[in-house]
Order: sequence, then structure tokens, then C-alpha cells
Amino acid sequence: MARPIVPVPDPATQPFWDACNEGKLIVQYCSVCDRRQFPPEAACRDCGFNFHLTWQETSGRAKIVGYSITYDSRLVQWHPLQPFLNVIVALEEDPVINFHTNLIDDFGTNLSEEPDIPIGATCEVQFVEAEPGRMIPEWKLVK
Amino acid sequence: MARPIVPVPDPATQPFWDACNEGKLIIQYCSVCDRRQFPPEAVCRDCGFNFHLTWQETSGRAKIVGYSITYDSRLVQWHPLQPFLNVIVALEEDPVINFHTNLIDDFGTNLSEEPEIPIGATCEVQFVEAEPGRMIPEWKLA
Amino acid sequence: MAREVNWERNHDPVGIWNGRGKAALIARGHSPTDRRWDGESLDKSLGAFMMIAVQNALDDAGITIDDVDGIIGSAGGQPGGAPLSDVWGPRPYFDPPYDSEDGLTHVTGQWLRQQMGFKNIKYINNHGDPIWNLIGQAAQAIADGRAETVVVTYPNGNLPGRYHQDPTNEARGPAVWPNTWGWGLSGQGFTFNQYCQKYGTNHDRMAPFVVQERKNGLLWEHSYYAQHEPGEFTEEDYLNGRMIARDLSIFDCDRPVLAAAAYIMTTAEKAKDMKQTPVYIWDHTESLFSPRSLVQTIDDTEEWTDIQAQRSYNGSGITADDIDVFAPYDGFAVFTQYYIEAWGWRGVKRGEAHDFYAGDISLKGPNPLNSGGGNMGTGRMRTVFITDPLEQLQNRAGERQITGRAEIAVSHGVLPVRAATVVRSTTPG
Amino acid sequence: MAREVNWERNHDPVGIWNGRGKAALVARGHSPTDRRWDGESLDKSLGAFMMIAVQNALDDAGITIDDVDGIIGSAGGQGNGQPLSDVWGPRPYFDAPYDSEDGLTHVTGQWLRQQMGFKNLRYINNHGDPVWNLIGQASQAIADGRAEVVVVTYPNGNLPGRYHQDPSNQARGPAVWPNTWGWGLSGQGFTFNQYCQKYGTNHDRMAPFVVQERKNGLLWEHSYYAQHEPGEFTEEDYLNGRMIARDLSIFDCDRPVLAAAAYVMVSADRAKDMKQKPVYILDHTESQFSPRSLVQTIDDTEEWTDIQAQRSYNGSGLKPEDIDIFAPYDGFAVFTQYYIEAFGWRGVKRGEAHDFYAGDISLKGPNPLNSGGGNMGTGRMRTVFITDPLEQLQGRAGDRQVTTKAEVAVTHGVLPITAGTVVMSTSPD
Amino acid sequence: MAILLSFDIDGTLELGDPPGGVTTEMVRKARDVGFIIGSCSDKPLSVQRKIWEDMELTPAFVSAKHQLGKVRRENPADAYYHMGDRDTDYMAAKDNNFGFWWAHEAAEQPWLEFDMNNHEQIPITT
Repeated sequence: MARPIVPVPDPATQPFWDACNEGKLIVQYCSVCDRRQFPPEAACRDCGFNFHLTWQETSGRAKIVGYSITYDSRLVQWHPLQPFLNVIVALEEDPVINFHTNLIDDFGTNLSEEPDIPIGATCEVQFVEAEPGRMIPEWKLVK
Repeated sequence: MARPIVPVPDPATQPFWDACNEGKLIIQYCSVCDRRQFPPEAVCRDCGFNFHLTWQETSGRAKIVGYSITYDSRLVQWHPLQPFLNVIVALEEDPVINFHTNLIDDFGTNLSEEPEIPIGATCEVQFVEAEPGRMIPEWKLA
Repeated sequence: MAREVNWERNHDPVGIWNGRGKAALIARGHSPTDRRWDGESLDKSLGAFMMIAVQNALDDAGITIDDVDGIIGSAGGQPGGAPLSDVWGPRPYFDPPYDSEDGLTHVTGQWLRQQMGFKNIKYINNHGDPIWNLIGQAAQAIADGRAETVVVTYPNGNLPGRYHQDPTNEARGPAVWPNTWGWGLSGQGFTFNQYCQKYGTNHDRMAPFVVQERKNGLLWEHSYYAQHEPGEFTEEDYLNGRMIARDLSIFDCDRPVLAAAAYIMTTAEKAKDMKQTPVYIWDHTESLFSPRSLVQTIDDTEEWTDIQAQRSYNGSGITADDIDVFAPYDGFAVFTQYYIEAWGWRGVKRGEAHDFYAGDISLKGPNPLNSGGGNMGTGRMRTVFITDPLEQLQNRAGERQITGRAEIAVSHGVLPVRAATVVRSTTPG
Repeated sequence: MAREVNWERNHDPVGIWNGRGKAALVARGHSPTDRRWDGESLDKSLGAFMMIAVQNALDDAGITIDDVDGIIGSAGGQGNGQPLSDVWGPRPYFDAPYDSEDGLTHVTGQWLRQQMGFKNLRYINNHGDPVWNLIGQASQAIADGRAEVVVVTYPNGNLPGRYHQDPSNQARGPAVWPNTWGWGLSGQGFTFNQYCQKYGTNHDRMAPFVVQERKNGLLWEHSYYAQHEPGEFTEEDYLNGRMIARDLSIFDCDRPVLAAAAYVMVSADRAKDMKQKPVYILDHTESQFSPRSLVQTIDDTEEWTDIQAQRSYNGSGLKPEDIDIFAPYDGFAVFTQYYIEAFGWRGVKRGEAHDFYAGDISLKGPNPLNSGGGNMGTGRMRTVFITDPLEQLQGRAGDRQVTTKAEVAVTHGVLPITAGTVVMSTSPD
Repeated sequence: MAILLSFDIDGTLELGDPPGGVTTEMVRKARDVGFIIGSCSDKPLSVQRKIWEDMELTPAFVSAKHQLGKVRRENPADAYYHMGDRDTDYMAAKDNNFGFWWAHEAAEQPWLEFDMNNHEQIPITT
């Protein structure tokens, strides 16, 4: 399924997107600070250096912590899909780390006035094709 | 005369180097701050915006305000020319504005132990070819 | 006159401000408030409006241009002097002085100096943040002796067309994260969604707050609504608001407008000679944070607002009980609850703001929250957060004058992630 | 533990520091001093040397690692933690813990924590500037209550090969200006040339100063010269120095070395329990400037150093005659005159420094300038500017102990354009 | 036959901010010809009512822009049209099976072309 807007990698984010293409969700990890970091930055935000910053694969499992629904976006490309669901999930092994998702099971479906978004429910990462050769992470509920 | 190191223009400095190629020495001028600026920057350092920043041609006349002579440079490409003269000139109409030059009349000549550099003397800008198609400003005594 | 940096009080422990009571806010001046610029009428440009506001402020203070030795502003109204709205270029500019963005979407102090003929300026800074920070910056400059009589300028532009619309189908740099998943205002919607989860409340419970702000705003002559849309705004209107990004409806988002405001601030000494009663700056503090991961959570929000509220209390030495006039920012309306709870105004604790809204927050009651109407009641002017507390403390708020004591005011804005607080008093302290 | 910013005292008027006397420097520790790293011996790496220095400092204070709750340093010794020297990469790294630049050309607090087993750290900052700023930063952190017992780390690396050699025949970005005309150290040569023009002096008149610094440096056991080149340095040596960039000879440029130093700083309260006498920090101030045009002129230089000297006097409340121990930076030797004249130490006015050098600046005389020997006398260690004043005020400078009163010390560095000044005293008041 | 015309205000009616090309006179004429008229706008309902007062007209309905569906349910008609100047107007019309004119098209009064006696002729979708 093509996406309205596709991400363009830059040097700091290239490894993240490359891993998505291989079906892996990775985040940065600073070994001397014992700290995960997302989104990717040039240096660890704690020690301020990249000396000990590596990429670490995650479980991909995350919990829904909240949501929004967009009815009138400033992003013109998304207008045809309105209203659409916006969900934030927090990584199971480190809830400080959070991600955007559209919950692919519900993506693009008609959203009722009071959608039933199961806060706290566990999701698994899936990778969907934003455009040919460019996978992005989305989460779906673990049944 | 080819130069050991040639400048590579970037967006902020391109107009300066283009003007050099046309035989003009230009610097930035902010009309609301009434202030000249060199080297070129993205914004006026006083008001902080580029709204009123234009390029202004200078007289090219400048006075020698001091010098140094390099015997052992960290710039490897300049080693064959050592020792060489480094002069700073300040623009006649606005002495806050200063430039590097090598004083082309003396450039590359053997520098005596006590060179006679006429501090305060007036110089005129000349443009010399650093590489084909790339002129840079140098000053010579008027 | 290179631009000054590092004037902020953002390093804990800030301690009681050593400039306390040295600077006084005296007067305010406003331009008309329009919805947007028509792209043609130069007499209604942002620059023209800024000049009107400056002249009104000078007249209000009873001084002339020659008395002014400093201009402090944000040329575009946002941090670093960037514009709130889009820029005019690449459309063609006009004859001088409208031959650049300066005067159209920005107004610098240098431009004002040229156009209005200021002669005695020794301090200009165009790179301020939103208005709360500007008041702090001016107070600091005066306390530090950089200038004695400062005009604070706040130009706030809006061009034709809907702004901030982004037509691209590629996302680059920091925009990669929100845009790929279609996040826009939904970020604030999410944080509010977490707030509602955490405290068992919902969007509709904000209705009394927004309705009250609209009421208050209609009593402020400079409000966009007072000038252009004077009808009553009811709870029915609010509850039927069109959703933009759940749970932010169109009535939780401030309406962009074109307006300028100016303030006169001076030393405690000079304040005695001015036409209006001085209102002294007791403290200013500033803050800048960043989320722990990608999206600002309710935990981030509460931590940041707690830090800044504490910083302001430490810097001013006041307690929650001392605050008579409280003006926490509201543009988006969902911000205000975070601020009220962080400051604990009227004893409101975390999670209690919506209960507080359900009580008496009327203008003439005991808890006249945002007596000027905030952005919801005036449009995205932001300046009501400075003007209304000033007028309350000067006892010249007219119909908006609150019935309780009005001796100490706290104004706070703009975002939880980046904010400033100003504490003012009728006495130098 | 995100890194702290905005701790500097760089905004005039700074006022008397409210942390005055709250923090004390108590102990110092040094590694051996080598000329450079051989690229192989991991027991002589910068990281290994840093650990030696930290342990020596702890021993000197009579405390253990478990007493320490803060580490403040510049991982590479320069502004924002950048390295003084080149980096090791892209050459292959070694086994852990030498599997990155950390430990080879930088040493972070986090690396030290892992290697040395610090357990009780609650504050780390690796992004300090040169050592003056680090002492200021640590004293501010202690005064602000962020930590009680801080180790200040200053690793100073030097790799094989001549560093900073640039082989390129193209110049880009800011390098366009100096490189196109062959300017390198000649920038400092030019400023000195202007100084000589302005005051009618010349390079050779610096001889007594540099010779005296070399003498003093030989008396400091950690000096590169004391350890590796203990011969006498004479006026004849100086006057025959090979010119690098007129008028800077090789003996006006500090020799890059490999060395690490650590300091223990504590709250005034904790200072009482330490093995050494506390030396209290009365003030720290910082500054950052930029030239009016392309090249730093003597006018720029005198303006900047005047501002910073005045800032330091305002911050400490001292006058020049209060300064017993004065340690102005010298790496290049031509800097020192600007600083002496700006601070007006021993009544020296603008243009008089070389006359002052011609008088008695001996260690045991009335004007023991840079009693530790500065960089000229010790190598590019920089830490003598902290260690020697500390030892003088503690009365344990041994052969270097001055004969004058040693109660108040001022140490200042690094460049005219970016500097920090620290004022220390035997008394907290 | 009954045809409902829903007017957006800002950017559509001349009393809107910004003013649109549809004059009060055009609205009055539509009412006189027999259309069911009202407004669907982002403006508060009370403000919409005030604007109708200023036009000296009585609307059959005023509504928030996203509640066109409710307008349809509460106002029986043979055909429904909305007009406005934004994507959001177009989408609201489409979602609720209203015909739609952009504001500049509406200023040409296309509804006057309708043969009110022959509803087969009247297109329902754009």
C-alpha cells in the first residue's frame, strides 16, 4: 500500500530505514550511558558523544499509550485519507521510547465517533511498503 | 601565477568571488544598520537579518595595518614559497574592514631579516589568477 | 550594537532576581486587528500596524520617540525573530520601505528607527522569542543598565491563504517522523488524550473554560472577535466544534490574525514621570526542554511545566496564594490545564483543572482565569497576556476589571517545551 | 543526566557571584607527561594517564572513588569537549575499552566511571572548555547543589606525527580566508606586530619573560621539560629561536604533549574533611567574542581582554592589588602581555608589559609572574595554571613557593577571543 | 421540488472574512426562487445566526461545517448542494452526498440554471 508521504533518509537516519527494509526495528544505544535513543541523533544526548553509540535491535513489541484522530491535516497529501487514526506506542522493553503508528489493522477505515482504541494493548511491529523499496514500521494489535 | 591554495566559493561567498572575476572588490552592506561587513555572512551581524543586506563595491584602496612572515606553515601547499609575506590591509573608507594579502609586488621574493613594510601606506586592489577562471584580490602599493 | 545573548534566567537555582523592581511596565499600544493582510494595502501592512501600535504606546505613556533609547522585539513574533506566518517572498516586493520582508512579515527595530525617526536608540534586539520572553528580556536590559526606556514590539502577521499547509509527498529531516505517519496537530491531541486517560476527563469538560474566555475577550476592544465577530459563543457552539485532530476542535485552536502591539518599559526611576501607574517586574524566567523520545508525553509535559513553575516561584519568591491575576497561555486551549496545575493556582492540583473550569471562573467571580480572554477569546494575538494583567494592575481594565485584589500578576507562555514566565506587581517589592 | 548548559557567568553586569566561597579546590593529581603516544602502549594511552591522574588526585585529597558524586571535564581538552590534537581514526581501534576515540584521544566521564568503578555519580559533563572554564563549571555545579564532591578531568592528548598539517590545495568554508593567502599562525603574528607598532616594542623584549617561565617550569615536577629536557634555557636560546610566523618563534609556541590532570573540588562543608587545605573559589567568569571584520586586530584584542578583566573584577569584587598569584595564559607567549595589561597586575598599563618583563619577575622576587612556568615552561599542559596557584595558596609549592603573600590567585585563559577567569582564595570570604 | 443550498461563509459569502464572491443579493434571490437556504461554516452557530440577521434573511438551518449529514437528516429535500472554498468543504459535501460548487463557481449562481420542475435534470454529484 503506497503511503501519502514517504520518508527521505539522511545520514543520521539511514541505518534505521535500511533496517526497516530488512524487517528489523532498531534504535540507538549508548553503552557507557546504558541508554536507548529514538529518534536517531548524531550523538548520545546524555554523554554528548557518538563513541559508544551503536544500533540495537528491539523486540518490536510495544504498548498503545494514546491516540489522536486527524480530521483536517496541514499535510495536504493526507487529506484524501481523512479522518485517519494516529496512535503512539511505547517500546515494551523501554517505555521511554515511543513511535508514531497508524495501527495498520484500522488504517483508512471509517472511524466512528467514539473509536475503541485499547490503551495499554500490546502491538507488534510490521513493515509496510511506503513506496517501492522503502519499508516503514507500523504496529498491529497482537491477537 | 597559480596559487598554492585556491578558494572554493559557497553560497554565502559566491557573489564576492564572482565580483573578483569581474575586477571588483565588493563587501556586504546593511542599509538599516549602515554597516559594512566582511567576510560575508548569511545575515547582518548587527540586526541579525538579511532583509537589508546588499553588496557594495568598495574603492579597493586600503592601508597596510600590520604584517607577519610565515617560515613554517601548517599549510603544506605553501611550504615551497616559504618564507612568504602576510600583510593585513584595512579598507580606506572603513578601516574596520580588513583583508589578507601577500602584497603582490613582494610576493615570493626573498624576505630579508628586517623587511621594510611601510605601515600606513596606501595600496590598491589588483586581481590575480589563483587558477584559470578564479581571480582573487591582492594589494599593491599605490 | 551586536545582538545580546545569554540574558535568560534559565539556570537553576535561579535565586531571587537581582533586577527585581528595577524595571516597570508602563503603557501599551495596539494596532487594529485584522484577520489577514490583503497583499495590497500598505497602510494595513504589518509594518504600518507596528508603527500605529508604537505610537499608541508612546501616547499612552505620555512620552515621545526621543525619550526612547531601546527597542526589543521579535521581528516575526516567534523564537529567533522568525515569523509566525508564511513569508511574502518569492512574490515581488513593493517600493521602499516595503522592498523586503521587513515591514511585511517581520518588523525589525532598525526598520522602525528609520520609518519613525527614533534618534536616541542605544540598544536594539530583534531576535526575541514570543512576547513573555520579550518582556523578560526588556526587564533584564533595563535592570542591567543597557537602556532606560524601551519599546517592546510584537508584530504578528498573517498573509492571504491558509498557512502552514504542506503539499509535499516526501518528508525530510525532522519532518520525517511526524509526516510519514500523518502527524500534525495530532501531537498535541495525543498529549491531551494521555491527560484525559490519566485523570478520567474528556474534551467536552473544557467547554466552560473556552466559553468564559470568549466572553472575556469580547470585552477587550483589541480582540479579533470584538472587532470582527462580536456574537456570543455558547457551550453549544463549543460542543459542536469541528474536530481538527482529536481532541482538538477548531475552537481549541487559536485563529491566526494580523495585529501588532507595543509596550513601554522603563526604569523604576523614570517610571515616576510617566502618565500611567508603573507595574514593576519582579521576575522573569525562561525554559527550553526536549522530549525524552519522539513524542511529547504527558509525563514530559508535567515535568517541564513543574520545573518552570518552580523556577518562577523561586525567582520571584511568591507563592501560589500571592497570584491575583493569572494568565496562562491557551493557544491551544489544551495547554492551559497543564499550566494551572503546575502553578497550583487557587489550589488546583494535577488532574483537577477541568473540575476547576466547572466551578466559578467568571470575570467577576473569585477565580477570574485569563481575564483578558486569552487567545481563544481574542485571536492568536498573544499580547492580551501582557496587556490585560497590566491593565488589571493599573486598575484600568474597564469592564474587564476583576472584583478581587489585583496586585500581583503572573503571565506564562508559550509552549510546555519552551516557555517564559513574567511576574509583575503594583509595588517594586 | 542530560548535559547542563548556560552555567557560564558571561552576561554583564555579572555582579558578585552568589556562589562565592561555596566551593573549594582541594587536591590535584597528574599523570606522567610524555611528548606523544606511540600508538601501541595502552598503559600510556590518554585514558590510562587520565586514570592515573584521577587516582593521584583522590589520594591527594584523602578520599576514595565512592566519595565522588560528580565528574566535570572536557573529553578532548578543548571547547565543547573537542580534542586538542588529531583523532586516532580512521586507524583501527583496539580491544575494549579502547574500541573508540574514548580512551585514546578523548576521555569521557562515562568511560572513567566504567573503567574506574565510580558508583555514586549524579552529575557528569564532558563538554567543558579548557581547564579554566572547567574549574568555573565545577564550582558553579557545587554552589548550585548539583554535586558535592567533583573530580575535574583534563585529558590532553598528542598523537604521533605533526598535527594540524593541512595538505589540501583547496580551501572551503571559513578556511577560504586564511588559507588562500597562506595565513596560519601569522594571524597571531599580525596582532603582535600591531602591538609592537602601537607601543614601540619588539619580539626580543619578550626574552626575560620566556626565560623566567622556563626556569619556573623546571621546578615543577610534572613539566615536560623537567621530565624530558631539564637543561637550562637561556636568553641566547630565545633570541636565536627559529621563526615560525613572524614574530612568533618556536620558543613562543607551546610544545604539544600527552598528559592528564585531575582536580578534586568539594563544597565548603565537605572541604573540612579533606587531607589538604581548601582553596575557595571566589568567582568564575567566561567570555566569547568575534572579530569586527576578518582578522583579529590589536583593537579587538584589547577590547576583549578589557571586558573580561573587568568582568572578573566585578564578579569577585577584587582590585589588582589584591592579586598575589597571577597566572595569565601564555600558549602563545604573545598572549600574556595582553592579559597582564588588561588586568593591570602590579600596575602594568597598556603597552608596559615588556618593560615589566625587563624588571624583576623572578620567582622569589616581588612579581612572581606565572610561578608555575606556564605552557612555555611546562609544555602545552595548561594544567599548571590551576595546579601552581592551588599549591601556592596551600603553601606547598616547594621550590616554587613564592616569597610574597599567597592568599589570592587569579588564573586566566585560554584565548583573547574565548576565555575563562577563576579567582581563588585561602579564605571563603 | 425541494433543493437545499448550504453556503459556507468565510471565503464564500461577501460578508465572510475573507469576503467571497457570493453576494447577499444572490442569496436573497435563491431564497426568492424557492431554494432551501442556510449556512454550514466553521463559525460558531451564534455568529452564523448574526450574519443572517445582518443579511436580513431567515435561514432554514445553520450548522457546523462537519455536520452536513445532520443538515440532510433534519431538512428533507430532493437535492442537496454545498458550496465553499476549502478542501474541507469539498470533502464534507462528498462524504454526505451533497453536490458541490467551489466558491468561485457559486458566484456564477449555477442554481439559477436548474429547471425546478424537472429534477431529473439536476445533477446531484459534481
